[in-house]
Parts: sequence; C-alpha cells; structure tokens
Amino acid sequence: MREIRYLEALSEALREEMRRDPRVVVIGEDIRHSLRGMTKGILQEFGPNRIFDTPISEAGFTGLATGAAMAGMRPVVEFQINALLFLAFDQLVDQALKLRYMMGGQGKVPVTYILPASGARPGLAGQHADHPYPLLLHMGMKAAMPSTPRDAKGLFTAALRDDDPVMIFAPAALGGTRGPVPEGDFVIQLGQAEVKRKGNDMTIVAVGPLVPAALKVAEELAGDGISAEVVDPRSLLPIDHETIVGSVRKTGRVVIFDDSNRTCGFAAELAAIIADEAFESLRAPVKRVTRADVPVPFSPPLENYVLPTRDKLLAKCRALAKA
Amino acid sequence: MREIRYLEALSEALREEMRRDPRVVVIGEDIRHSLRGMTKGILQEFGPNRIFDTPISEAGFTGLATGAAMAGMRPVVEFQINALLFLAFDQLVDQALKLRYMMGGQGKVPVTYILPASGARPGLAGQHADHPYPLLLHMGMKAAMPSTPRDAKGLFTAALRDDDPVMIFAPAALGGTRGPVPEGDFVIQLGQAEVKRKGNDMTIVAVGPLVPAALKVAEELAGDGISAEVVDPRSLLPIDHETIVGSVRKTGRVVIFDDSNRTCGFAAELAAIIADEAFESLRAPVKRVTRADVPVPFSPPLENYVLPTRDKLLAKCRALAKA
Amino acid sequence: MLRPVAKGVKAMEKATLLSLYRTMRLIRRFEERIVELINRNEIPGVTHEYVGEEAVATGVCSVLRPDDVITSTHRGHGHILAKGGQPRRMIAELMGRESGYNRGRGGSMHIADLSLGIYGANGIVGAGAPIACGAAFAAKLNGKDRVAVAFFGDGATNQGVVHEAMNLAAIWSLPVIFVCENNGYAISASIKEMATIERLSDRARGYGMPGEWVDGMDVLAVRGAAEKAVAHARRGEGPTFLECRTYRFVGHFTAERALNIRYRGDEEIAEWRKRDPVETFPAWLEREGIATAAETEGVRREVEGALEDAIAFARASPFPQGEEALDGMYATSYPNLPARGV
Amino acid sequence: MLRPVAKGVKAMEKATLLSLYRTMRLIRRFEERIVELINRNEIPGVTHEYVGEEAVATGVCSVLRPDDVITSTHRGHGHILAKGGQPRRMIAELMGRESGYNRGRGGSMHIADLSLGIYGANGIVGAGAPIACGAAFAAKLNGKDRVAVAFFGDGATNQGVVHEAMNLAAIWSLPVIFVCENNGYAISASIKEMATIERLSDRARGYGMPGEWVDGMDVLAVRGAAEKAVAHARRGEGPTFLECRTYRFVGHFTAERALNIRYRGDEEIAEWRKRDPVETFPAWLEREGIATAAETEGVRREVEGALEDAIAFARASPFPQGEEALDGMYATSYPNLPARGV
Ligand SMILES: Cc1ncc(C[n+]2csc(CCOP(=O)(O)OP(=O)(O)O)c2C)c(N)n1
Ligand SMILES: Cc1ncc(C[n+]2csc(CCOP(=O)(O)OP(=O)(O)O)c2C)c(N)n1
Ligand SMILES: [Mg+2]
Ligand SMILES: [Mg+2]
Repeated sequence: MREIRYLEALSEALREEMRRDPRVVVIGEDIRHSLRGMTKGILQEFGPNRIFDTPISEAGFTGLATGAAMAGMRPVVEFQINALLFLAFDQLVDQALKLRYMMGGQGKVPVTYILPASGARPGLAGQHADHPYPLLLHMGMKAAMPSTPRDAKGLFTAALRDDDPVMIFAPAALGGTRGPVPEGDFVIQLGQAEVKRKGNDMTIVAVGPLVPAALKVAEELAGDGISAEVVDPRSLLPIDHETIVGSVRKTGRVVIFDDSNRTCGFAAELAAIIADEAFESLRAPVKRVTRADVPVPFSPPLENYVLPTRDKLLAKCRALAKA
Repeated sequence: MREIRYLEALSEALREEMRRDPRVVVIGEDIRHSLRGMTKGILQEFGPNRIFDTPISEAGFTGLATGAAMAGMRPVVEFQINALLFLAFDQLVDQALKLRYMMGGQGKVPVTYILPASGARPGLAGQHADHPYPLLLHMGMKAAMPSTPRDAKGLFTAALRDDDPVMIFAPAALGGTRGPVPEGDFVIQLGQAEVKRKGNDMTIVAVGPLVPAALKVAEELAGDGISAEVVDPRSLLPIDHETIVGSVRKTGRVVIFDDSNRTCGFAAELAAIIADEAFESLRAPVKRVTRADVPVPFSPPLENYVLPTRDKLLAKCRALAKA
Repeated sequence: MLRPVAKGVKAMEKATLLSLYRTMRLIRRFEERIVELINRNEIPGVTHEYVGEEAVATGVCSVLRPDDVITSTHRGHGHILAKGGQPRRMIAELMGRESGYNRGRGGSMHIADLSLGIYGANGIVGAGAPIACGAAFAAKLNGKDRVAVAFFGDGATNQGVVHEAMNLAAIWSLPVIFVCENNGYAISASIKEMATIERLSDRARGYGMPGEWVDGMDVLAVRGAAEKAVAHARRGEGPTFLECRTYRFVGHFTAERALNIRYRGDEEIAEWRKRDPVETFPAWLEREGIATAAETEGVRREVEGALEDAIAFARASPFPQGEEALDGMYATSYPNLPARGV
Repeated sequence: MLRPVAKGVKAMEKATLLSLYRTMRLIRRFEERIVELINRNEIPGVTHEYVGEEAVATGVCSVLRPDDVITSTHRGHGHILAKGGQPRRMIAELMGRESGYNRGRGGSMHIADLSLGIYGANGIVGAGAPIACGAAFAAKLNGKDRVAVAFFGDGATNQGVVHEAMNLAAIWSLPVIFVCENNGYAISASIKEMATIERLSDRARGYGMPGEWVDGMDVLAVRGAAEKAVAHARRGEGPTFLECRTYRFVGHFTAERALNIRYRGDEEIAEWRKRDPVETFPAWLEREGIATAAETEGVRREVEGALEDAIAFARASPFPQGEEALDGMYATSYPNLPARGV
C-alpha cells in the first residue's frame, strides 16, 4: 500500500468527503493558506464557497457552525491550537453538544472539529501545549485521536459522516509520520480500539502520540522477557470497553499511558472502568503514566519531567511486572 | 452551638473576612441585590467600593479579577450559574490558574470563585444544572464542595485566605439546610476529607449534595446489618488520598457517589486512586454511582433517571455487600 | 411617548392588524396562565415571562416566513408563539410531558420547533446570536433568501459572543437581524449602569451595519423597522441591528417576588404600564374604526379558548418514561454511549 | 505618508529622543539576534517578532511610569523591552534557563516582570485586555493614579473578551489604554476581510470612550497620542482606545518562511519598509541636527554591546532541574498538589 503522511491522510479524508458531499464546508483561522497543513489545496479545488477564513472569534464561529449544521450543512471547524477550545467552550459543550438532546431529539448538529496540531511540541509552553480531551469527554462529546496515518484517514472520515459533533485530535507530534493508508473511501468506526501489538503479561493502553512510544517500550520489555500488549483506544468517546477490558482480563496487569493531565483525565476513566469491569482478573494495582498537573513548562528539562515519556513508561512497566 | 443555614454560613464567612481584610472585594452579577442570597447586606455594610455588579461579561470580569488579584486585591467572584464557567473558561484555566506557574512563580492570583447555587435543582434542565467541577480539577484548579453549613464556613474561609485561585461549589440543594456553625474565625484547611459516619463493611465516598443522601443510605444499610463508612472528600482538589484510601483499606469495598457526569469525572479519579493505592485491600470491584452523561433533562421522571439518587446508591451498596 | 399610530397603517389589511393583536394577547395570557400553573406546581421550576414586551416578538415575527429562522432566549415564550409555536405543545413541554415540543427534555428555556424555524430558546445569554448567523450562513450558501433573527436582551449586548456574531454577520454580509430587546434591565442591573451609551444600536457602527432604534411598545413601529431590516437582508445586503426599547411589567422570572428584591420603582413600572401594547393596540384599533369592540372581544375569547385547550391537552398527556432519558442525545449512536450513571 | 516630524518636538529633551531611538533599535536588534539563535537551535520553539512595529511599544511605554502596568501579547518582546525589561533575563528565558524571567517555565509567550508592571506576554489573543482592566481597577480602588495599558493586535479586536473588557473599563471609568497595534494582518488574515470598518478605533464609540487613530510608524505621534490618553486616565476620566497603524516587516512568526505561505505582496512590504521607524527616526534626528551621526552610531554600538552581554549571560546560565518542574504553580501549597504524572 502506498505510504503517506499523517497530515496528508487527514487532508485526503477531508477532500474526498468534500467531493462526495457538497454540504461539507470548512471554517477556521488561516485555513485558506493552510497554516496547519491540513487544508492545503482546498481553496484551489473547491473555491471560496467551501472554505472560510474566520476572524479570531472562536466562540462566534463555533456557534455559527452549529447553526449552519442545524440548517443542513456539515461544517468542519479547524482549531489552530487546543487552547482555543477554552474560548469556545460554551458553544461546544453547552450548545452544539446539548441542543439535540434538549430539543427532545429534533434535528442534528453534524459538525466535525479538527485540531491538526494538538498537544505538545517542544517550546510551545503553557498555553499552547494542553491536550484537554478529557474536558470534552466529560461533557459527552464524541472524540477520537488517531495514532497512525491510516487511523487518521479512517477516523476522520467516520467523524465527517457522523451526525453529531465529533472532535478529532491530531497530535502535532504525529503530523509528519508516514504509513500505509488505503486509497478511496475508508472508514474506521468510532468506538473500536485496536490492539497494536499482542502480548500476554501486561497491557499498555496508550493514546495518540504515545502509541509509537508504547510500541518501543513493548519491544524493550520483550528483551526482558516480558510480553506486553499495546492497546490503542483510538476513539476516546465512545470508549471500547470490550477490547480494553478484554486485554486486561487476559494479562491481569495494566499501565495506562495518557497524554492529558492526570486528575480526572482519560487515564482515570480507563482505570475506573478496569477496576470495575476487570477487577476479578487484576493481579496488580492499576497504574497510570500521564502528564503532571502543571502547565507544560518551556525549558526542555522541565518539559521532559512533566510529560509522559518512554522512560517513565518503561520504568513503570518493569516495576509492574514484578508486582 | 447556634445553628444557621448553609447560605448564611457562606455569607458570614465572606463578611467576616471582608471586615478583617480590606483587600477583599466581591464581583458578580446581581450581587448587590443578592439574587443568590449570599451577598445579602454587603452593600449596606461595606459600601459600593467593596461590591460590584458586573455586566453579563463572564470572561471579562473573571479576567478583571485576575488582574486585580495580581495587583494586590483579593477578589471574590460570584457566578450565578455553573454554566457561566464555560464562558469564562479560558480566563479561569488558561489565565488565572496558569499565570503564576508560567511566570516562574512570580506574584500570585488570590481569587475565590463562589457558586452559591451550583448543580441541579428541579426544573432547571440542561444548561443550568451541570456540576462541572471535574473540568476545573483536571486543569489543576483548587476546589471544594462543602456539604454542611459548618464545612461551608470553614472551607470558604480557607479559600478566601488561600493565595491561589480556589473555587467553592455550593450546591443549590444544600443552600437552605441548617446546622451548627462555629462563630468567629473558623477555617477548615483544603485537602482534608472527613469521615461523616464510621463503618467497617464498605466505604461510601459521597460529595456535596449527596452526602446527606449517603448518610441516609448508610442508616438503611445498618438495618440490613451492613456497616457503611461515609467519607466526604469536602476538598475536591487537593484530594485527601490518605483518608479516602485509608477507609477503603479498612473496608475493602467502595462505592463512589458523585454529582458530576461519569466519564472522566471525580468518581473516576477516586476510583483510579483507589485501584492503585488500595488495590491490595480491595475485595470487590470499585463502583461508581454518578450522573449519566446527558444534559439534565427537564421532566421529573427523566431527571430522576439521570441524577445519582439514594435509591441507586442503596441498590449498588446492597449488591456490593454480596460481591 | 405613546405612538401607536404608524404612518401608512390604513393601507394594511384588517386581518393582519387583528392578527397582531391576537398574537400579543396570546402571549400575554399564555404567560399569565403559566404563572398560575407554576404557582399550583403543575409546572416544575420557574419561567421568564415576556409580559410587557409582546409588541417586539409580534412585530418582528409578523414579517417572517415559516422558513425563516429565529434564535431565542431564556425569555422565549413570546418569540416562539409569535413564530407560530403551538400552545399545546409548549404547555405540554412546560409540564414535562412526552407530547411537549422537546418531549420533556427541555422545559421553558429550550423549547424549539425546527420545522417552524425556531432554533430554540436558550438558557445562556447571548448564545443564540452566532447560531442565528449559522442559519443565515447556510441560507446564503444555498442561495436561499431565508433570513435569521437573533433575539437577545440589553444585558446580552455586553456578552463577547454577541460582538463576535455581529462581526461575522457583517464581514460575510449574512442575512441576520439582531433584535435587541432593551427592557432596561438584566435581572436587577440597569443598562444605564452596564453601558455608557444611550442607544445600544450605536454599537452596530463598529461593524459597519445599520443600527436602528424603535419604540418596542408600538407593534406597528416594530413591524415597520423589522420589515425594512428583513428586506435588506433578503436582498443580500447583510445584517441589521434593531434595538427595540421595551419594558417588562413583571419580575425577571416567576420567583422574583419571593426573593423580595427591589431595583426599580413602582412609578417607573406604572409609567410603562400606561403604554401596554396589549391594551393600547386594541383600543387604537377600535378608536380608528378598524375593528369593533366585538371583534377585539372575539380575539380575546379565541385566545382563552386556545389556552384552555392547550392546558387540557398538556394535562392529559403522559410523562416520558425514565428509562428513555438516555435516548436522543446522539443522532448517530454507538454502544456505551451515553455512559450510564450506575 | 511618512511623517516623522511631530509638532512641538523641538521642545523635547534630546536625551528623551535618543532614548526613543535606543529602545527602537534595541527591539529591532533583539529580534534579529533571537531569530539567529532560533535558527541555531539555541532557543527552542519559535517566537513572534516585533520587527517593524517598534515605534508603537516605544512611543506608548515612553510615557509610562515603572508602576504602570502593561499586558502584552504573543508578540511581546517589544512591549517588554520598552517597559524596561532586561535583555539578559529575557534571552535567558528564551533559552530556557533558570536565570530567565520565568525561570524557564514560560518562554517567549509568557515573559513577565511584575516588579516592572509587566503582567506578562500572553499566548491567547485578547486575553490580556481584561487583566489590564483588573490592574486598573485595583489602582482606582486604592486611590493610586497608576494606569494600565492593554496591547493587542487588529485580529484581537474581533475577540469577544476584548469588547467585554472595553465595556467594563468604560462603565467603571477605569484608567486603561487599549492600544490596538493594527499591523493589517492576523497571521494570514487581512483586517480588511475580517472587519468592515476602516478604522478599528471607531469601535470605541460603542463604549462611549474616546477612539484615537495614530500613525504607528511615527514614534513621536504615538508618544503624543499615548501621552494624552494616559493623562486622561490618570485624571480619572477613564479609558481610551488608541489604534496605531503599523506593519510587521517579517513573517507572523519565525517559522513562517518554512511554511511557504503568501498572503501579501512584496511591494506592500517594500512600501512599508520605506517608513521603517528604526531607519527614519535616527535619520530625522540627524537631519534636524538634534543628534550627530556619531551619537546615533553610539546608540547602535551600545545596543550591540547590551545584546552581546545578554546572550553571553544567558548561555552561561544553567538550565533548571527537571525535578523542580512541579514547584511554583501554587502560592499556597498542599500535599498531593500538583498531582504527579507517575
Ligand atoms: C451568559 C449568561 N450569564 C448570566 C446568566 C444569568 N441570567 C439569566 S437572564 C439574565 C439577564 C439577561 O438580561 P437581558 O439580556 O437584558 O434579557 P432580559 O432578561 O432582560 O430579557 C442573566 C444575568 C445567563 N443565563 N447566561
Ligand atoms: C484566541 C486565539 N485565537 C487564535 C490564536 C492563534 N493566533 C496566534 S497570533 C494570531 C494572530 C493575531 O493577530 P493580531 O491580533 O492582529 O496580532 P499580530 O500577530 O498581528 O501582532 C492568531 C490567530 C491565539 N493564539 N489565540
Ligand atoms: Mg433586559
Ligand atoms: Mg495583526
């Protein structure tokens, strides 16, 4: 299969869907010039009635997308940085997400939010490096975080066809990675985790930008004679209980390797699910390796200390194998 | 000890601190006329330079409080409803909360946010009934949710004296409850859970408005011969690991009874902590009774189905006792 | 100043004039009946009554088509009735019944009927403004001459998102009418303290859009101004900001009396009550010989009948089943979603 | 139009004029050196350079006192230098060193020095505006005649919170100056497309505050307008909106060139470069006989020296220790806080 980059896979998913469905329009900051690289060529191919550069008004254009979706469009909203979600938070979680339910099931709000540079990159520091998906999940917003170009195309396409608001986090750290991606129509349904590496002695649940790191750790553990299974939830909400819990039932040990803050984070939710649903099979405490609950600091040694890294995962896994 | 109402206890804490410390000013919507009942009499006692009615500009006045705090004031910001946090979210979690850290520890931001009618009341429906403290905790904001008038006075006073942003959730459902409250200077430090009822067979961790319900359930369980311990975290962040984990280590069984949404909620965090730190003592799966992840519906039968209630807790505890 | 007579009125259809009266009267009596039902605990919670402001929604919606869109506020009953909302399904909603507009999921602050272009009341001040822009955006892209009206209060004009919405509408020349219902107060806060300018419509200039001011107690004046703004929008000439100066005769919400707060004088209320459009408009119709006393009385009787019927309908309707509470949030569903609480 | 000569200039102290030049030159060379260091990977990440806009920060801050407050933006180096920030501690910060202003915690977008009234650069567009209002609010309550300046760009004027801040400042008559640095673009978005009005300062009217427009390439014009606004604020007469029309000669941020995007023409850049204040101002000083060529050359040499020193200082400074990463977030600390990641 041909190999393309993660960002190209996102771009391809979007362009293919725009060709199929004229209701898809794209809204966001600096997207005509494709500052984030995902909307490259869209203005040229689809013209100015399909792609709209907005003023710096995140709450405003998020709400506008909601109204347009209720009126039959299928807007895609690109957020330049994750922190912008905070500015549109009411429009995201108290409007777009809730309207259908509060209206008793009338209408629908098919908006896809895409963050093509989510999470940390070296030097971005405190306000540009959050990865705040747990906030959205807590409110009930569907979300996914693909870890490979293939998953990027498949999950983004699923989001584009979903009739509800769905948010796609596309980690900055993965934007340049290459991998095989099917050509043409290709969908990965939400709610389906994938076992990215099989193993028997312990489960590592790793999200998004941490999946490649987890795979490397599993490799190293294999050298120690420890067989680690790596599960990638891919879909953050809905959560695939079956695959995740199933793996832990098999291995009896789990480390959750998550790229958001710790308290009330995604790892907490997975730990809670496992401590309930896989309790009988657990042979050791449920462990989390996450960010620490501080803004991401600027200076490299500090940043490294705060973020979840391979080293920390490896150490935790080794300790767990003995527990 | 004299008994006063929960809202009066908050009001007393505020007025006493305002007498002691001239830097304390109060900012919010309709607070001069005390729509929410907590700021009654403040205009009369302290005059218009200590209490400020704002325009409907939540992001604006939240940011203003941050700047004032950096300049030496100690503002108290009242939010009329919880959903208003969504409108001020950037100013809360990306500004007030982070500035000190990002500035390398320079200065401080001593703002107390108070929500004197937080959470659900019958008939409020989807946009007025959220109890979104997990969102704040995830970002690292200190927060507390007192369950009694005594705790209300003590924790609010602690928040007022804390040199960081602290949010006090004061559930609407508790505003009218009465109880003994010490007169004069009275502080309950953040980070100290309280065992509200002693027991040996299982632990119920219950927050805010659910504490009275949990105590009633414990009473009923006693009738079944089950001795339940009820732990009230009181402080949502910092979390008192010792008391909570200590109780579970003793009882080996736990149900977490929380008034926020389920996914990535406070109950998830407690479950994760317990599944790690109390693992060796656990004799049954860690259980959660929380809100369901939908907006609170308006109609009473629906609302009842969605919110965490006594009945649901009781059923869960009975099942757990047998597990 | 009371100015119920508008130029060119004589040329209007009598039926139109009577229907304006009917709508205003319906709104007024709807609100009065709702308060009774709240006080009798037949409706849970509280509502925000539109009493005194009837001429605004009535005048504006009288020039809208069924396919035009409105976004409403916490004080939404008047907008919804004026846009054609059925009292039966509204009251059923307020009573939390399955036959209500929102199947009991929403209550007063969320009533919507998408088939009538009613994109919902809204519990968050100002939040409807960008949503209206979105409906207008869709209309424009699809080459439809549909317009969208965003209703909001004086208090809402200090919300950032309302400005963002105005700017978006202006730069993209969207067919939106921003209808500011300036009733002088945001709960207890006088707009005189919360803004430094006399006319909120002056803010429109900052977005290069027309800013109009109109007497919101005069249904014909409102209708005239709205007609102009709507025509402007339908022609593709973009948004208008329309400030309607009005007044609410009652408390901010049903519960205000119990709170015992006082932020405005009785004389002020009495002064405005003299201009009650629900009283002055039929009086003018009769005075001008447009309608007879019997005809206006007929409107009133009809309204009472419609409300009786609506209340009876609502009372007879079943409540939704608790177990259904998790349905309807998502249009595309998946296992494990929404997460249950137990 | 180039207009470096302002009325009444002759009366100014020569030292003041030379110091204006010194500040502008320092900002320019600071930015140029930073880009070199970024390209050499001595500074992690990217920064937003102030090249071309030096006259704005310089003019405005030249009339501020050390106890006045500023809030800055993502493009903050110029503001901070103009308000007295030390190049040593700034560059150390940019290199992530413990001796940096933020002890390496912040980087470019968060540099702050509270002792100089610098309440921080800010990574969120518009977010500093209400914070400046808060500093002004505190000053007013404490009876101090301190003022606060909120710097922000043209793009920021479409952010809701900036409006909310303007309204708050207006109704409470706070001593704030809203300095809008209109450089014509928000990244790739031309303000001509993002607003319908020619002068953003017209938005001030919506809040009943003075709205001034000034040529932001003319440091003396900026200084003059700022002086007036600051005096107004110090007298307790409230806020001013001051639009400074300016231009950035370089990309939005250091990485722009690599992105290969093109949203403005070379001629436009060339046209504005002719008005470069860092070139025209010293030329004017010499032409008018205010300073000799040797004196302006002296300024340049001094600036180079200061930057060499700063870079050397930063390079020699140690990095912070990883284990300290969890310190400093809370002023009042508790066990278990902040939560660790492992
Ligand atoms: C964003 C937001 N802030 C505050 C509230 C609480 N609240 C509900 S209605 C209201 C007053 C609204 O005033 P206005 O916009 O003038 O409308 P009116 O009630 O006068 O019709 C307030 C403050 C809210 N619902 N939403
Ligand atoms: C609220 C917000 N939206 C978007 C961004 C991304 N962003 C950073 S700078 C910028 C452009 C700002 O333009 P302007 O305010 O004109 O300032 P300039 O860069 O021209 O100095 C954008 C969109 C951000 N940091 N914050
Ligand atoms: Mg009002
Ligand atoms: Mg700009």
